[in-house]
Amino acid sequence: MSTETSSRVSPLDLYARMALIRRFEQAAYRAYERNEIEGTVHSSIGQEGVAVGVAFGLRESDRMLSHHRGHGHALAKGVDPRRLMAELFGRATGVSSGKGGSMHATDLSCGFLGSLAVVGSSVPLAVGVGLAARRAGEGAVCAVYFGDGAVNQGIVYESINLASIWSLPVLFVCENNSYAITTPAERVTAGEGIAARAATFGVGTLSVDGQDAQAVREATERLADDARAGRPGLLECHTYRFLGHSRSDPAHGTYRAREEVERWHERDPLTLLRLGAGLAAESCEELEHEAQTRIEDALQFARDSPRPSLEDLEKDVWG
Amino acid sequence: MSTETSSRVSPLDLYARMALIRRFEQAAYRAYERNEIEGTVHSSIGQEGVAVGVAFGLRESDRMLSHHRGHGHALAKGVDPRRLMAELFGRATGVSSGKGGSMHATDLSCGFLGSLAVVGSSVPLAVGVGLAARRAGEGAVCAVYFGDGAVNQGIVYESINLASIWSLPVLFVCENNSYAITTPAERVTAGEGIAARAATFGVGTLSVDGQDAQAVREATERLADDARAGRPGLLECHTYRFLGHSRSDPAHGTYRAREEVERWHERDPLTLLRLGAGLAAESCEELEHEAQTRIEDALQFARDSPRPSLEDLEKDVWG
Amino acid sequence: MSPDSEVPYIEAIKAALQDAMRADETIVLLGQDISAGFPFGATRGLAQLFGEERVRDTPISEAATMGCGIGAAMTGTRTVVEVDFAGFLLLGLDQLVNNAAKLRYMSGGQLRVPLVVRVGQGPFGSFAAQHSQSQHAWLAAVPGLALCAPSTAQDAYDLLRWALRAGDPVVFAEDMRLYRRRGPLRRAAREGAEHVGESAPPARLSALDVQEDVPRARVARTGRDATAVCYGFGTTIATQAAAELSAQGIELEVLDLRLLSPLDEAAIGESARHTGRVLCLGDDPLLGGITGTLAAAVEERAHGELSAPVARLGARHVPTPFGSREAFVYPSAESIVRAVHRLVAWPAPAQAQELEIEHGELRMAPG
Amino acid sequence: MSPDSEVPYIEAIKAALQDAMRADETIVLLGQDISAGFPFGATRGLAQLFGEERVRDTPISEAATMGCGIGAAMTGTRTVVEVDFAGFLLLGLDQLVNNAAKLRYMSGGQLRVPLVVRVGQGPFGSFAAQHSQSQHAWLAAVPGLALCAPSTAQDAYDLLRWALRAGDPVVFAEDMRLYRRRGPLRRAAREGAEHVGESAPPARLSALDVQEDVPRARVARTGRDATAVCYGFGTTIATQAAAELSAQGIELEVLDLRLLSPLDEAAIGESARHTGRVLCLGDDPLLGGITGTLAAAVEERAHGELSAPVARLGARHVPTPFGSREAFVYPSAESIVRAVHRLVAWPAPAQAQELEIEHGELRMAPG
Ligand SMILES: Cc1ncc(C[n+]2csc(CCOP(=O)(O)OP(=O)(O)O)c2C)c(N)n1
Ligand SMILES: Cc1ncc(C[n+]2csc(CCOP(=O)(O)OP(=O)(O)O)c2C)c(N)n1
Ligand SMILES: [Mg+2]
Ligand SMILES: [Mg+2]
Repeated sequence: MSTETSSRVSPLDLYARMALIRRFEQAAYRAYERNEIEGTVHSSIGQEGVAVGVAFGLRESDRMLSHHRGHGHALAKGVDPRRLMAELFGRATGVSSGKGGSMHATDLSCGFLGSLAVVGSSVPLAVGVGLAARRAGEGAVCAVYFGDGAVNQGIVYESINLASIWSLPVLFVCENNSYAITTPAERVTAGEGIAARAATFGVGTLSVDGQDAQAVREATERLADDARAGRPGLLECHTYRFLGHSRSDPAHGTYRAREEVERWHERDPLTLLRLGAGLAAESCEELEHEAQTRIEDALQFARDSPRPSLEDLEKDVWG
Repeated sequence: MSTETSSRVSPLDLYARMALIRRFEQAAYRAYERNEIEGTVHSSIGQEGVAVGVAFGLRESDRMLSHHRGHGHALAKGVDPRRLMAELFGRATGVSSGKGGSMHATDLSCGFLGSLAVVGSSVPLAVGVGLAARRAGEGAVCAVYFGDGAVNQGIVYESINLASIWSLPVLFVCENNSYAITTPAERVTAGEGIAARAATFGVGTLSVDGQDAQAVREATERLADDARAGRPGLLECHTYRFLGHSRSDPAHGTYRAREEVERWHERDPLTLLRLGAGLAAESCEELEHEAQTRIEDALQFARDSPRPSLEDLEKDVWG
Repeated sequence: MSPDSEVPYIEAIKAALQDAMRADETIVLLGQDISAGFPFGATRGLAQLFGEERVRDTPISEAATMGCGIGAAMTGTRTVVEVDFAGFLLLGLDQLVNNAAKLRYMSGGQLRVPLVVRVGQGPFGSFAAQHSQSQHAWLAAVPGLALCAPSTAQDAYDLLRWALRAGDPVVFAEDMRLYRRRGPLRRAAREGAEHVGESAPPARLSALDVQEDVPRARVARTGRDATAVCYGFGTTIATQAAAELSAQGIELEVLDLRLLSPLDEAAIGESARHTGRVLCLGDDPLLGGITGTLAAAVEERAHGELSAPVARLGARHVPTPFGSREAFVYPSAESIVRAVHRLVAWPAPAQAQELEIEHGELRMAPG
Repeated sequence: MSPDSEVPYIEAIKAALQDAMRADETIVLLGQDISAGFPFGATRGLAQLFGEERVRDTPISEAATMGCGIGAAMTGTRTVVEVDFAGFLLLGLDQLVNNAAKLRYMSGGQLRVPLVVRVGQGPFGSFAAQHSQSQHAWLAAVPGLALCAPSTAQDAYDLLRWALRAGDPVVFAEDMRLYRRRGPLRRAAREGAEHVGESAPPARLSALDVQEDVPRARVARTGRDATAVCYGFGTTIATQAAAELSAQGIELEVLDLRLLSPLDEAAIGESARHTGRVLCLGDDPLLGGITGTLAAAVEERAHGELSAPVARLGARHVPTPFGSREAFVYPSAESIVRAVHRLVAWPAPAQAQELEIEHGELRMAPG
């Protein structure tokens, strides 16, 4: 058990961060609908338990890589919502100077190495980050997210194998929300699923309820400790995205039945934590209010920020 | 059980084909050492049990794809040794008109769809061949070979998954000779190996002694029947290459201990079959003599054949 | 659909798929979320029409999907693989380049791979660097592939029908900026009757001896003062620029290449000799991109008959930035107008001097 | 190694790796069978010197290996990924193009990826179409990558040392036909002291504003009658051709580019204006290949000062055939000699007429 983390994490901390993510995502989505945000916005509403559970199960010095649905991961790891929102708005004050956008936010200052848009492609990077950390004697773990859709990208298995033969401090996190855009996981994923698959590559695996932030955090701690000791691991979190994949598809009605969506709404990670940990309603409301204030501030910050100059756009290519 | 095949296959047939492959490989290797053959020659000496067991476990109408070490697979499937030798010699009479060489021999007339040189890259083709066969209602299986080295190419898992979700008539054959060039399989392959890995993708798997041609044939029949019925399978054959990877490495002394090589020589698939099936020494000698004659003829045919003309070299590109 | 209705480019693609699938029962579509028609609608409704056996949703396994398409195509099932964004094509590129393009050659002609790869090109939707890229030179440079880059709804239809009759692999590069643009569409009454325009006789186009009929380049707008050699979205902005220039008394000829491989160099030479001033347009970078090949073709086909150096306009040598800033990287109607002004003014004394000092002046990035 | 001994190109690469690994403890090598030095010996003995932690044999997982190299490089471990044959690079191309080349840009400069990818190029060893290809235009066209194509043992050493000090990704394209060729080699006495020749000041080379010093092109042989613009193995055969031509009284200048990205266009312009007749040499196809870019650069930098159209010599538009027939596809000293004869004879009356009939005459495939 990683006492460094568990001791300092209270359920209220978890709740506060989940509330922050929820408000951020809601605000971003609305801004996107108002065309204030260009490109696309992949919302993680409904999946906050995973983001917060994993981030709080890691040490601050640990690293993280994410994918196209990464706002929650970033915020949970400590990225400033103002600078993340500014990035979504494509502003020069954004974490990636407004050149990356929603799918390419990086903030080295808190170990959030970045999100990548090509499904599965951040996974091998984590292996290299683990290799560098091991060579530097840092004891830092690199956690990398991918979805149920990514489990059919071969590079995921190549990466798990590499981490396994080299005993690297890597934690593979599969955020299984049952769909890749419109495609149900079971229709395109044969056999026993990612955890069973990964186990045959010699890594430790756990499958947990992703709506239960505490369970995610505990599983993360266990696997991260093992990873630090040289046994990489894979954590599968069962969760659900409450909204559509992006703007173009509705939350339900086409590929997902209304009942299914409603069933999952009953398993909202914020509610589950509040009830499970017996948090006082007022405390939660207060935290939500705080989150709301921070996000409004973040929105204002983003709106007020300038876009990158044309000169900036030619910078940071090579040399 | 595929009675179509088992009934017509006698151990002498198996022996005859293995002897043909052995002589072919010996002759090719010598021609290569004499610089009569350009490029490279990957010898399958020691692995004839796999080639013949698989091919004789399939129906004639089944298809096959192979990789860089594919002469034995081709001959077992029925490719004419004269035209295969001519291909190795780069002659216009070769199966691929001399434009493909040792690593790219194709002979559609006997369902040998071809060998490919990029490790792992023929595997997804088999899935497509299976798809086309199923759509045509042909009931033909496509078998595809790859080595222990290829089991860490992600595309292999993508392909197994595809065949599995679509219930296609595909047989994946891993020819595990324990090394990829100088690299021992266990040093780069984590966990439980290809059969265990594949099983988690929902396909049927068998692991057999690749030196025992009859065992390979029986396992092939079982898995091919299943594949025809809609359950793809993976067959792992444990075998050994008696020579080096190609000309540049010796059979033993660098990455393989002499004792290891000698131990495997005791498990020569021809000897094992002769003893196991109680074949008469004279019959075997006769078959070997026959094979020798055919291969000498093949060599002569190759030597006497012209190279492709410069005009031929511009043909068959597009349109 | 009435013969003269205007339809979006993406609908023309769907119409071509639908008509071709009706005419040829072997055709199968492979891609992610294609039964839902996600994300641009090119395949919406086709699963209902032709069944899930022929419109197959794949896992996110671009490499194996491409390989599967090749294996099926080489054994009698003509396959269309859909790759939504250029960035994802890289995952299947080994299969496309090492297998699809080479199997016929390596097998001495035994294998044919009638595969069509539909792939989105160019920037679109502000999706940033990994989604947005242009790969025209890359794909044109692969012997064994043909490369279509249609610019209108009609061409999207006609060239896709043509690609779906070809015996060898065709990459169908769809500039995503065109998807919503409308144009007239006439569907083929019967197989083979689409309007590919003048078709080359079996001939030597570019470096390639081609046996099949190949659609030729097309003069999309005639002009006497300069030529824009272009394709795909470039044709749209060149045509816009031509209208603006025309109002200023400058007549820009717009030569729409339609295919980049085989390349109709004869048509390039003809138009270049006609106007004497040529601007080559591309969406990949000037360094290593397609405009180099186009400019070289102009020089080779019209040497001594040009009144100005060949100008090129390509993408800036940067990854695509996020957001609408992406427009900054690629040519636009405005940058074409500016470039043509300089071309037709050549050799205006001031500029001539400028060029003395700074060679390569007429090699332009946008803006 | 004595300063003036002649060593094979491949040994120079090994020397650079060895010296760089000594100078920079963070450097790690990744590749298949590299501890055994298979197949060409570039890493033979390095595992003994530096340990298996730094010389890591990988599984056959090109994509993840490239990704692993990127991840390590961006967090402080400078990585060299070895890819033996061009054909295998395609498997790691998504990682190289979408991640290595773009991470710095997409992260607003936070991430740097000091990755070196060593990759064999060109035909070699008669391994046929899947092994043998040339990817120079492809790689040059990727913003965010630099591309070295050294032609001598000394340059292999110097440019690799340079690449191993660069802050951003460098693809090191090794023409396999050079591996066994010998040349003098002087190793750097101390870090940074290698002889990269004249180095460009932070400047605008090609389309790119570069802050770091970048090695410039080099006149490998001076001449007054024509220029061969070349790189890698092209420099070898151009130099051979120059010797033969010199005996006939024709002096061919050989401009060795050394890097293709950033591209030293100033040097191209200078030599082109000096001789007035230019042959651009490449190993990728004329359609979409690097010779188009080179020829366009010549025109742009020397417009009005050329005495003949720019000629190009590239690969035939076919996959590489098996066996020694591969030579038929690529330029050779003989085809260069023939091309230069035609260049210097321009405009000989007979040929001028020929060109009237058949434009593009001076765009040549070998043979
Ligand atoms: C290689 C690649 N193919 C396709 C896409 C398009 N795409 C974006 S997100 C997505 C679905 C991903 O599903 P999953 O991994 O389950 O993550 P989720 O969206 O459910 O969080 C797809 C197919 C992509 N970005 N990259
Ligand atoms: C993608 C790719 N990477 C590397 C190589 C070089 N290579 C040729 S054969 C080989 C080893 C293959 O090992 P295995 O799959 O076990 O087959 P075996 O040679 O043992 O029959 C390698 C690495 C290749 N051909 N393709
Ligand atoms: Mg999902
Ligand atoms: Mg092996």
